[in-house]
Amino acid sequence: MHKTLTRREFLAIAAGATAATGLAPRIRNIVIEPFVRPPEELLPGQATWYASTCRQCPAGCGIIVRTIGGRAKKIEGNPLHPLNRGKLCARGQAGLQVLYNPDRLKNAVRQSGGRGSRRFEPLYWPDALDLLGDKIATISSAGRLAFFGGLMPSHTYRLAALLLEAIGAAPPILYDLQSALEGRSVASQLSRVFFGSPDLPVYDLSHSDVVFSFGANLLETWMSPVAQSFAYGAMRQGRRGSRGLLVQFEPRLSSTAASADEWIPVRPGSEGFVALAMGRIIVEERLGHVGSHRSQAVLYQNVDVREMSAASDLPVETLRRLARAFADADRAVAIPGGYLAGQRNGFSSMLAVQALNLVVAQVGRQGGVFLSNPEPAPGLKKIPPVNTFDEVMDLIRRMKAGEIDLLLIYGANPMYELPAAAGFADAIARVPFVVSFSSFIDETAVWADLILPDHTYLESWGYQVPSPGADRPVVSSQQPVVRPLYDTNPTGEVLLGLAARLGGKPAEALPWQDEASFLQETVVELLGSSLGAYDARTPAGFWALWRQHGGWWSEKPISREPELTDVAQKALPISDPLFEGDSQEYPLHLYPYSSITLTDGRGANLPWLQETPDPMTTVQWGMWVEINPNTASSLGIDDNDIVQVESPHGSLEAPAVIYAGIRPDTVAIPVGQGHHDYGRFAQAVTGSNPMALVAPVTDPDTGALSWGATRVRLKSTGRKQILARLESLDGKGRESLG
Amino acid sequence: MPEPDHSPLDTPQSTPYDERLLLAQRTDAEINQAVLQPMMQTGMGFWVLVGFLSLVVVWGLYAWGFLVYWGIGVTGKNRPVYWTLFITTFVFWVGISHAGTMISAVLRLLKADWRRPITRGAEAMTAFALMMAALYPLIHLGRVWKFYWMIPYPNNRLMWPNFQSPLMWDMVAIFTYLIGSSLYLYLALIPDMAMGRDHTNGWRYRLYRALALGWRGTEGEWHKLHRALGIFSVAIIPIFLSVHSIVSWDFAVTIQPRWHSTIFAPYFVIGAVYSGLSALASILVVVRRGMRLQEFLRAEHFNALGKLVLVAGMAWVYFWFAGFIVEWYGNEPVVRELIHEEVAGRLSPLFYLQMSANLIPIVLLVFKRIRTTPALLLAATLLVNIGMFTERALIVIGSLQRNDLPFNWGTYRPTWVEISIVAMTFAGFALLYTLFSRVIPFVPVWEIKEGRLRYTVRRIGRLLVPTAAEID
Amino acid sequence: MAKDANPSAEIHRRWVLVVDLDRCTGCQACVVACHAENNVPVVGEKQAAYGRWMHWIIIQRYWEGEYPNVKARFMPVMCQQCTEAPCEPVCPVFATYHSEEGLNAQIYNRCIGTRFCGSACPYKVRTYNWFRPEFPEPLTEQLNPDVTVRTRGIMEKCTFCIQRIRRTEIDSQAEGRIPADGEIQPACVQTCPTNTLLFGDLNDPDSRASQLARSHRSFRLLPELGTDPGVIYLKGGETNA
Amino acid sequence: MTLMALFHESTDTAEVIDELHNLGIPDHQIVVITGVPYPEGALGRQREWLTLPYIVLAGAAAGMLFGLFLAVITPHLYRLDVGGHPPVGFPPAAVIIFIFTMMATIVSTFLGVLWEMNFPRFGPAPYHGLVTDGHLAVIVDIPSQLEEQVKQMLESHHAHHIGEPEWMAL
Amino acid sequence: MIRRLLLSFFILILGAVLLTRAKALAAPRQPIAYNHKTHVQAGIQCLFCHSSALRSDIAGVPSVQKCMGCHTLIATDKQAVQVLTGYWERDEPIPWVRVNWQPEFVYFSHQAHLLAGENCETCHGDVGRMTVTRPVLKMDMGWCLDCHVKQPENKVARLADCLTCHK
Repeated sequence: MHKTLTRREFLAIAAGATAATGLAPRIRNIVIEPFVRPPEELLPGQATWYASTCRQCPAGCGIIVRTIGGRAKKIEGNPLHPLNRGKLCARGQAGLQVLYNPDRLKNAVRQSGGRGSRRFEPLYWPDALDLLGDKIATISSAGRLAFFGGLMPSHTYRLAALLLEAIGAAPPILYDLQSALEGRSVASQLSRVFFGSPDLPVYDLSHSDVVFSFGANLLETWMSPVAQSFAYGAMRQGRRGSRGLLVQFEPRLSSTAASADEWIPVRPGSEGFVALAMGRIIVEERLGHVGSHRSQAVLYQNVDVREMSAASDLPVETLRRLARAFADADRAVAIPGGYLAGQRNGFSSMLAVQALNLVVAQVGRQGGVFLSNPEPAPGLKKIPPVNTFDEVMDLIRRMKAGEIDLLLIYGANPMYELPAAAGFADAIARVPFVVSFSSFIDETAVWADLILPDHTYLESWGYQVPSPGADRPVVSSQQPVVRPLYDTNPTGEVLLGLAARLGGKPAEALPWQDEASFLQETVVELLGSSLGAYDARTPAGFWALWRQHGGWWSEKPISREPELTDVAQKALPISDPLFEGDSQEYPLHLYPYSSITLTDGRGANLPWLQETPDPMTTVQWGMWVEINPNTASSLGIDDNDIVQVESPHGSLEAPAVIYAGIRPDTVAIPVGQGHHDYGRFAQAVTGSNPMALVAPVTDPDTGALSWGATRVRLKSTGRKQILARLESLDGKGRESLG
Repeated sequence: MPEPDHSPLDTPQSTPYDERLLLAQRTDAEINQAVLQPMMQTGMGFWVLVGFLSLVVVWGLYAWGFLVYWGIGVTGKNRPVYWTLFITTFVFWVGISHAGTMISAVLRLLKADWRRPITRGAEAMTAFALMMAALYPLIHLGRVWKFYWMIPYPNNRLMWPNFQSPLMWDMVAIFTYLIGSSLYLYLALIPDMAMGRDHTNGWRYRLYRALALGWRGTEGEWHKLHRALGIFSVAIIPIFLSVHSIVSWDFAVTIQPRWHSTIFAPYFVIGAVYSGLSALASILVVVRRGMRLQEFLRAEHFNALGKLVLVAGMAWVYFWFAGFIVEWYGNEPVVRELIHEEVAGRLSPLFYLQMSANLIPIVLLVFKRIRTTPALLLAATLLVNIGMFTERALIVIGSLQRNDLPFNWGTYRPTWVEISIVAMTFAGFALLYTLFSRVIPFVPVWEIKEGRLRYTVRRIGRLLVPTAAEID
Repeated sequence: MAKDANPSAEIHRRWVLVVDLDRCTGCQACVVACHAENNVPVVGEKQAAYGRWMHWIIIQRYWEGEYPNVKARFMPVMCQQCTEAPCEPVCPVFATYHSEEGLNAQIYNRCIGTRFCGSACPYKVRTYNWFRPEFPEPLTEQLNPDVTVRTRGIMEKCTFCIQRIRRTEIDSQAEGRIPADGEIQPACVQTCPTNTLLFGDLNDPDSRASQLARSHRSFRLLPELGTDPGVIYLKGGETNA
Repeated sequence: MTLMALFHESTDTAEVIDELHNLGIPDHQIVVITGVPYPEGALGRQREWLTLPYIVLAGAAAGMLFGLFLAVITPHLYRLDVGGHPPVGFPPAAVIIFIFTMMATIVSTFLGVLWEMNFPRFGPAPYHGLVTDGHLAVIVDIPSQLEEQVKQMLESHHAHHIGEPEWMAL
Repeated sequence: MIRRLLLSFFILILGAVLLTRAKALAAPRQPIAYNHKTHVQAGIQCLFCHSSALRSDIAGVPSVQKCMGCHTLIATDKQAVQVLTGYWERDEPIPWVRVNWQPEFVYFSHQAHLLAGENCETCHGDVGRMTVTRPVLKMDMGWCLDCHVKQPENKVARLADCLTCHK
């Protein structure tokens, strides 16, 4: 052997062996690093659960977060929480990707290349605060400072409000697209008029036998979808031997309508008429078995059923059938919201629908309508109802007129969420200094001089008084479940820091040295409350329980009976819908609806939500126009054809989805896509924002945005775009081949 | 290079009988040279061909590397079309491989003498086609680096392959068939290697000498060789039947509509024979010209081969129809859907291509003139294989596009990777065959000589009739 | 702890998932929950459009009728965990087999990616890793340590959240008891807002699952195939008796 | 001593062999080498007994046993149930056993025949290059006193290249 | 020539095999020359430091704090302990190198095994006698199964089930 094989050769071969088997002669080193100081309650390799609050939408569901080795791994519903009872929706589940999003801002930044340059330079937090502090100190009058808020947790709002008050500025203007699409402001004004309180109504689905939902997507995104879905499940199969009925009045077959037993494709803007006609029929024909209807007759004195039926193109028989079904039920409830609130006659329509509950005496009755509970303690305020669009327009006017020197934006993305025609883009350009608190570089943050990124909700303290909330007083608590990933700063802290810098009144108004102490102080107000599901002797003990439970809520349901105002004595108003755009030129109604995954576009930067298919069209990662088959064929449009949608105020292009469940005179577009900024995942999608089409018109009664009152026309571009559908188009619309 | 001949070959009628015994006037030495010479002299064209084929192969290997590195995603596969061109081509190659044994084993048993000059060509085809086929089970694996888990070897995990899986049957069956056909090829080759050894020098001498294993040609050796070949031809026939049956069971044992069929095994086997024989005919026509073997591969061979193809073709039609009629009457929803897709739907171009490409040759081959005109025979048989490839594509890819839940239907577009890899195997096959034809005597010299021994020309009335001696 | 401190060892379970179609609203919560729990990768628009999405559970939507009398119905479809699973016998390396608890198991690191099971599955609920999964930093932090991250060339599918079953069993074993009915919840069941999904032991006659399985509304998907699925659907639109 | 002679004609060869027999030279001292297989007995020699068939049968049996092991034993070494099938089902077992039987048959045939011919054998052996050109060679061991006689006999039967066989490395 | 090839092939395989074995059971280089032997002889139980073994999948490596619990006073003159103190003062975690490990597709729970009555030595060998800790067993699937199939009848089916250890 030594003859045939020299030593060098041997080594060569041996080396070959190591290479061949991938075993370079280095020791394997998988490093395990123990804690220096182990946090209590943490066991290596064992999951620790922290209770907190979901902030993906205003509903404020309770969550528990599974963390392992200090990293959040899974979000689940908080089983103790009376609102969502351990359940969670798609958006809530996706919360992890807000925390771990690769496009998060990692520290405070200033736009070095000037606004819109998208060139950012990191900023040392104290400097950032000084900068902002000086700005506030130097504005000539507090009136020249505006705070634009969107989805705000209650405590942040409270701190902001206190600070603004202290420096004599106006309270935050609240507006976000989701609320507009839900018709929140209309709903709360309805409550004010109807029940004499701005608190939103809660509908007791789980106990009702017949639910008439007028435009409210209560199983998707409307108000508190998880709670409503939970109740829906109970309504369907929760009670032995009986099964609740759901009828959806909506121009489009939403997934709520798909879950309903009957879908009434009512003409846009005429939902109110349907309600009025039904009410009239009930009182006329003395349908049902509850109460005497004479008292209500006055409501419908000048309602003519034929007119109504003509206006809503629903045959009188249908109306009568529905009216009977509604009246005959032991417990029926009618729910107004969503699309009809987005009409220029939205308020009167909502009123008409709410009146139905009155007619069948379901106000404040099991299975009927209640009012959401007020905050359980003076300190724990729920944030006031969102502002109307008119107020927003007024702000925009002032910005344009150069009456605003400093604009603070928190939790809102007005550049994206307002109708393009509202002119926020030019308005913001006129404001000398804009500060955004967004954790992401969204369309609005791009126009800010300074971005002070907030913690994501899994990293921060806080509380949320859910609105409309559950069947009992609830406060959801929020606590950090992980150490902050980056050098971000909770806005609450920033506000406290500002107050300290400004000194004087602000400093007195906001005396707390940090958020936690502020919260502890506030929360303790609940200590010793008779209602509580738990109580403690000491504030410290209460604080611990408050964090463990993920909030505070009353042990038993407390349903708050609304007392009626004199609205019940007057005839209900009948107002015709008005539409933007000539019906000849623009033959179709536009229905921009809130996507079940992306809501108003907030979810667009989360890959999970982008990949999740839309339940009805089964489209993932995309945006589209839903067209009725007949309309489509008359225009020569086929699936995946890119069509141009034009309104008097703008136009956009999107692939068509031939959609059996929509009125021939209506086209629907999901909101949420078409981001120019807001991270790689949001920008990856070729889509556009339907708000480009929407006319900035309002309902004269409420001043709310009439986002459903725009007419459009379609044009085929001859180009195609293959949408990523779950469903195979070859097998489309065929369950069994039989 | 020989001059092209599109004129029909002289058919037995038109020529005196001694022409069929042309070899009779040759000495063994001359026959040896006639076979060896073409192997020695390789023209420019040959090297161009080899170069081109090698290029395609190299490109294909690159594509395979690309596939392994990035993942199966670089092919056009998707859900639910999990199997596509790779499996199609796999089935195709296994099919091609069936002609070899068909010719050499079956015909040897039947003592069909016309087989003699073409047996080796056929066996070589079998071996190479199988080598190509054997690549696909590896290529289509998602994690090819774990392929050895399919090999039954003792291991501390106590884990053995799942012998209930048709893929395992596949693997062993193909392996067996590959071994069988290569050994068969080699065994019959030994005496010719000795011949080559005696008439060459240089590397060829060394090669032939090694392969001849010291063959001298003593009576005993001949005798044993005959016995071995006899056993082989009996043993290999059940293998060749089982192999394609098993391939068909890859599909038939699932409950995928259109795959789940009892007739699949025989249907696949006959299809294999059909395409295999056609491929053999095409190859013979080409090689005959490429290597100037006009003397050995003569009219009667193509004539007889053509007849075989014809018969196989008709049998194929029969089996296809037997399957189709049942599916058509059964009228099960998905199957109905698939049939509609083929007859009138998106698959119809492929379907009609398949049917015409499989039926037209049958009509053509009825005519002796076509059977015996190389160019026409080539055209007809190539058509058959286009048809058979399409048929496999329709069975594998077409069926997978539909299933019991319309929501899950799908479509498929091939990518450059798949096409390159498929092309690689075709080029690889051609390359192996080309090189083989230059190294190994393409016609089995000793068998021809043996055949020559048995014939005399006997006069019956006005005719001279070749007569075979009744010896074994 | 005593050596035989495994009370659940003797019990012979058959895990089933009950899907009450009358409750399902197609809200997709289960889909995202599954992604989060099982490290299911996101493939992006281009791949998804080519049918390469990897959801373990999808909500199929079927149309009935024409406008205006059109209805749409939802049908969550995940691995049916067939007892007579067509996907199992065809795997050459036993990467998929039937566990004694009635689960159609998929052992990722044993899979060599022949995709035979995918072709054999009549429900087409198996998904394949066509490429390496991508988790741009720091999205890797969200990965569940109890579930393998599958690399390219591996077939995967719904496992009824085997890791959650295992976890609950070990924890209850530590407390020397057997998991109660409904204590084990796959991620989709846990999150389902309408309680459409329910998980339980079919062999336990008293479990909610087996009770519902006996309901007149219950049916299985593609029963004619005789696969005896472990997913039991309850017909919609009917009152429960 | 050993003589080698080449012939053109098989008939001559046959006669020569008979003559040699008459001269009392036993069969096993005569070797006939041909480039073409001549039918049995064409050269008037009885044929020897072959063990090949038995080798093949033995091989087949071994293969069958191996197949049995794989199809019937291994599933029990690590019991995994698939598709509600029993660990060992007849159809798959049949396929596997069959194939391995056939594989072994083929391989043992090949090896068997090589063994019978005790190949490979490259060493020098009496041989002539003309054999593959159609000549028949007869190699015969004879007692030296018969040499002249045999040579004449061979010539009388148109033999050529008569003489000591050259030992060629094969 | 042929001999040479065969030889190199043989060496290749041999080298590969040896390296695998060697590497599988090699003692990794640790940031601190920690000595199990002395600690065990001092009468410290495994579970004192690897405290979560009974309650969690992972046995866990003690926190620096825990180490300092004793070593603020004990053996402070030892060089290794000074290194430890260094980490503590710099408030840094100690980058220990894994000794025994399972691939990421394997689910292994210390808790489950201890509850089933196994003890540390079964798998980790007599660590109490090791000055430098090294793996004593090649913890591969065969080894796991070996023990699992030896368990009481009624448990084997479950313990030999792939899903018990594969995740």
